[in-house]
Amino acid sequence: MSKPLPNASGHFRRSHADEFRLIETGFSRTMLALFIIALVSFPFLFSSFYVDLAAQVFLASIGALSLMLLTGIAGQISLGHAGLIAAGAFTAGILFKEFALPFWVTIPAAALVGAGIGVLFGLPSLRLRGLYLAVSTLALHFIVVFLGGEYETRRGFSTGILIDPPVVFGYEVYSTRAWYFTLAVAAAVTLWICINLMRSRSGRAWKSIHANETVAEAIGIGVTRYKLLAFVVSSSMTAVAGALFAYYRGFVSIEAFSLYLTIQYVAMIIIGGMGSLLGALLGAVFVTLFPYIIEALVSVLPGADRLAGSVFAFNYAAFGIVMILFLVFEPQGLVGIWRRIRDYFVLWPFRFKAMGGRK
Amino acid sequence: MKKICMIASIVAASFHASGAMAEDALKIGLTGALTGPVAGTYAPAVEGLRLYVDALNAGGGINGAMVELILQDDGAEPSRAAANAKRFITQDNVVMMINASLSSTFAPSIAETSRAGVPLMFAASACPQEVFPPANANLFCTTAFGAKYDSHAALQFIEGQAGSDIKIGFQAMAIPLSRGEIDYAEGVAASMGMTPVAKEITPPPAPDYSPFASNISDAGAEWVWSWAPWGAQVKTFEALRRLGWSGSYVAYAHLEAESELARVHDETFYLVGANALFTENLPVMQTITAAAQAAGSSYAANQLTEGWIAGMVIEAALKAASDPGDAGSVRDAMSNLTVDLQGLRGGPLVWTETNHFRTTQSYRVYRWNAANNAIETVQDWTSFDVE
Amino acid sequence: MQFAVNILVLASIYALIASGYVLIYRVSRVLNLAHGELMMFGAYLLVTTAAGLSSSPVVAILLALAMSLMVGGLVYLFLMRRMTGEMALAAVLTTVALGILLRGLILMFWSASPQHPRDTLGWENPVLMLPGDARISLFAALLVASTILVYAGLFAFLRFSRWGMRMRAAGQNPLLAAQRGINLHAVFALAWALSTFTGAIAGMLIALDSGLDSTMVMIGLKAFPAALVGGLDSLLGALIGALIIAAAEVGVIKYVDPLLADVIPFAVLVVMLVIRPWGLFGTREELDRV
Amino acid sequence: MTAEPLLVVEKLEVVYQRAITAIQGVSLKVYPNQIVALLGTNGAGKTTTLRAISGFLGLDDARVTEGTVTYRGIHLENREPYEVTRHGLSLVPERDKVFPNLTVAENLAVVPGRRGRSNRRMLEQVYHFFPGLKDLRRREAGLLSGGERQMLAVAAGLMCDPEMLLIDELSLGLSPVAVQSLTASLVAIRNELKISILLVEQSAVVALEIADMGYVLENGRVVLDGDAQRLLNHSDVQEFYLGHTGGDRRSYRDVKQYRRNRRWYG
Repeated sequence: MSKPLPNASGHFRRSHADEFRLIETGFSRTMLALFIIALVSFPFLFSSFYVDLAAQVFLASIGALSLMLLTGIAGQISLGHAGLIAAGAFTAGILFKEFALPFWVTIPAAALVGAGIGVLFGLPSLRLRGLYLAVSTLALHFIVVFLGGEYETRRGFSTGILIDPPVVFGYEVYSTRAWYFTLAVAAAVTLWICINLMRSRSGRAWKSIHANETVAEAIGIGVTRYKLLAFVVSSSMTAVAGALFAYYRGFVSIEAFSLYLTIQYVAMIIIGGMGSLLGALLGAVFVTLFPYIIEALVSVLPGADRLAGSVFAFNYAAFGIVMILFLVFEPQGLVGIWRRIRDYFVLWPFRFKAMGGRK
Repeated sequence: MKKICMIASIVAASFHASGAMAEDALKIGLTGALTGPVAGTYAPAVEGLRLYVDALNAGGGINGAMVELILQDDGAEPSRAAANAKRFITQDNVVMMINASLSSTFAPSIAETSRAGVPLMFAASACPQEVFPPANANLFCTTAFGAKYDSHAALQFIEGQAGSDIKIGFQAMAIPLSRGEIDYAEGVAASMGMTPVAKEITPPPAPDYSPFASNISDAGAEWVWSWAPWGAQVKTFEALRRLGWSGSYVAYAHLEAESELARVHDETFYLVGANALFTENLPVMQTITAAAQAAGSSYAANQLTEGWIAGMVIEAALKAASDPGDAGSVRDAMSNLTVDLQGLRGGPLVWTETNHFRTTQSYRVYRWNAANNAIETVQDWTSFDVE
Repeated sequence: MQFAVNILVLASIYALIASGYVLIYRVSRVLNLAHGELMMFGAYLLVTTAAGLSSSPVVAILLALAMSLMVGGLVYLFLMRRMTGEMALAAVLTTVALGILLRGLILMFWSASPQHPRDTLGWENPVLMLPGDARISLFAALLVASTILVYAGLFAFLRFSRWGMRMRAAGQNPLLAAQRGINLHAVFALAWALSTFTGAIAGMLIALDSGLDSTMVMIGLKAFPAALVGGLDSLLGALIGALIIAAAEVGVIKYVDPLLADVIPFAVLVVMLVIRPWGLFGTREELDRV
Repeated sequence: MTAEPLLVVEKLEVVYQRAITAIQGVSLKVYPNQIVALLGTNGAGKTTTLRAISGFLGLDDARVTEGTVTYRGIHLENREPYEVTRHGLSLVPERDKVFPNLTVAENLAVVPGRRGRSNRRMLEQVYHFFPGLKDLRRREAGLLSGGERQMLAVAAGLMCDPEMLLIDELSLGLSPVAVQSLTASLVAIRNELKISILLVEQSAVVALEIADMGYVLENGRVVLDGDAQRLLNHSDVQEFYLGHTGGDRRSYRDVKQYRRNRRWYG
């Protein structure tokens, strides 16, 4: 699985060290710098409503990346994502509420709990594949949600556990802007971890397990180990996302972790494009913003007032339709559209790629 | 990110386009569970509020200023409720925010509005602890039902009917709010000398309620107190009757109560409620019915009470405010407000500095009278002081 | 005795719904997660036909059933047909998306208020006395009877009718079935139609027995463990699985804690997946084919 | 052979996964009431040719990129399999040729009829050619022996009421006795029903014994064709397909050399 060449033409890797660079060309370095500048200036240019939306996108990106690692890269279908997020959020909530532990303890604790549950979620994967695995993770989702609900009721937190904003380096993370940067950094770190995992032995092992488990076993990959590893890594990242969610929203309540949340995350990786980290990011952006876009579009339609009562039902239905359209007409997802657009500009004025070009 | 910017600008453009139409209107933002499985509880109330505001505007608004009610769906999801709240506050500059959704959306709504100093009113959603004395300065609640007081009212009614030497069963739904209330009621019943014999907690969607009902029936309960969303209350009751159980059942009169009493037509199915039913046919009820018909509403007029009351409170608050365009001023007006509910409840709704629930909470008990083929008030307004 | 009746009624509900999962999975290897929504859709169709034809209830029911049969077929022809040959997850997700769409549509057309088609049709729901002082409502009894009828009908259909045999054949080896001149799309569409049909029967009877609102969709999901415990490609399995799940659930409600009612089906499912992932009566090699 | 040909394959080219060319410029004709043998070793393109005719390429991500397949003047390239069957061509595949969990009778019954002939009459006809199946009709097909299974597969093919049977690897893995009986049945079917049979075979002896015409495929091209008798006597066929070496055995390298020559000069 050789690393694909960077897309700008005329660039060749000339030394061994070149193979290991994350950023290979001056052009992409410039683009990255511009991108970072845009990210940093965003909260100062837009109102806090948009900043909050962006923060939600970052949070969703962490969850989407970890699910992509598990499902899109390692090929292990999971429908227990909301359960894992709930586990992370409850870990943070309980540790905060019962033991008043600070941020820098609860987040690693959530990661540990996530890893533990990852092993639990992963054990069935040693025997089950595909749909059956998905169903077993679904069952575990219900069990996690049940336990969370029990805790809430037994301790009398019937409207949820309230959590104080975390204090990082003596600075209280509370404002939208502060959360924007915190979550942006968290998402960037997750992305960095994911990119490097993909370039490592484990990433290659996951891809080969995805492609063909039997062959992977035959060429000496410890399928059991790497499957479990995929679950552990993905689950602990997801649980961290859950803990961040708890702090970000300032509370934890079991109603927030319905099956619909899982569906949204699965929709992210499908709509974004299976098997691609960029796809996970694009999917997170799309699915998070979609309800707002639809709402906005419907409200500019003539006669929107008359629809008022059913407009929300319409939003809901529209989400279903868009998902269907993506699944039917663009199985490659947003990333497929993105690649076509990019190729068009990279290759212009030519229409086809030369042999051996990037897929 | 380019993509985000692009989409954001599209969204921004369309928001501005829609927002530009009423610059000097008094804006009120509502986040509600308008879709999703629990929508049935909240959507009719929101419809009632919408109709009230329409009527208010048709009558000239508040001193000539229109009231713009901005509805946003949160599907009972906290993330969307938070985003809605942010939008109301930063984008629309609302003078008041309303929450008509599941309790999971409370925390983000409270956090956003408190910071901005915008009053938050709960309408049709459960009243949180913070609105009871000593009340949080920023939070208000018009919702009819109130935790603990409901159970007291119901248990007192039962005591009045059958004394305290009875076996009593309880029913709740497997959501924290309902379970908490029923646990509380169980304690109160025991302290009143009643014998709690069964407590059944049903999952939100039980395909068949008979197994739960069997437990209550087998335990020999003579009375049952049920405090849960409507479906769970009435389906447990119907399952009990099918099992041949002949005891009396007391449940909370949610907005479905009126049509359901007629449907169930059982004389020992009592509903404890804080809202008046439309059988009374008060003038205000005729107004609501006319408004619902004119708008072609998909909900029965008798389900709109809760929203209508919220509308009356909003109107009163905006009228009382020295500057209805300023959130702080509206909040101050709400902290000292008396609203005549024209008979929709047992008395006026009174908010004071320390009490944002209401100073007295009144309950009626209804049942179906087979002889008259009509709903009958078994016990007229009984008041409880809220302290 | 009442205990047994409770199990029987719940098992009938689960079995009737589970048959829909099994039919589609067995024939086209697609897990239909929109089954709950389709079943609810069928029940709402009855609400509409009942309102229009309250004078002739039987016609209303037959019309609603015919419409749900059609809806199932159309879902295949316009949507799922395009997903043949795609990966399993994509097909499953398409059904999830379909479910979301249906929920939105139902909310748009029927609002969120609870509906009571039985009252519209002017029917009573009397209680029948059974030996051993057990009771059952008329529509619950009808539910049990319909489950028996539907299963008997499905067994006979799959066993003896030519289209039934074709469905079995297509499920075993779609390639060969196509070679033999069997129109696979027709067979798959039939499976979807039948599945929606049986689901709609369940939905309508539940609605007639105890009313209808949008939470019904979750009942559809709860029947899913029954199908899986029995083996996703076996009708007999679905029947036995439904009995096991219902017995476990009702037993837990009676003897342990009613709170566990929602978890127990999935707990049984997890145990089953660990011991015998392909279910009690499922075909073993299916595991690798997914 | 005065009649119009039933099936005409003209310069057919099939590409798998948009990359691998499996057959190139294959042309063949099948006349009514004729048995035609398609010979070749593993990977020569026999099965691909058959699949291209019967509409099964789509499932392997393969496509007919050039050339035509016409049956009675109707174009059949890239059609759905069931459409091809309805036009009167019926394929008996190489593997997975019966539904293992269905009984013999059910295996025959699932086949939709054609031209409005009653299923029962077709069934009688099938039992007439394969009387052995009648006794086995309640047995699950998965429990049949290889020969019985092949019999059932041909019988099920006949149930489609075809004008032409396409049979993939008739003799593969069967005992000589079973093969003998099957070939006899095929000849009887041809003679009595007046249908054509395109027979794909590795075993040239079996195929050419009953065939009227033969084509030899190698590396995706037709290298030799002619009537069966001529092919039987052709020295190359004798040498490479019938194993009549005429004394000194040639090494495998010689065979490869021969193939290359055929390709270049043939």
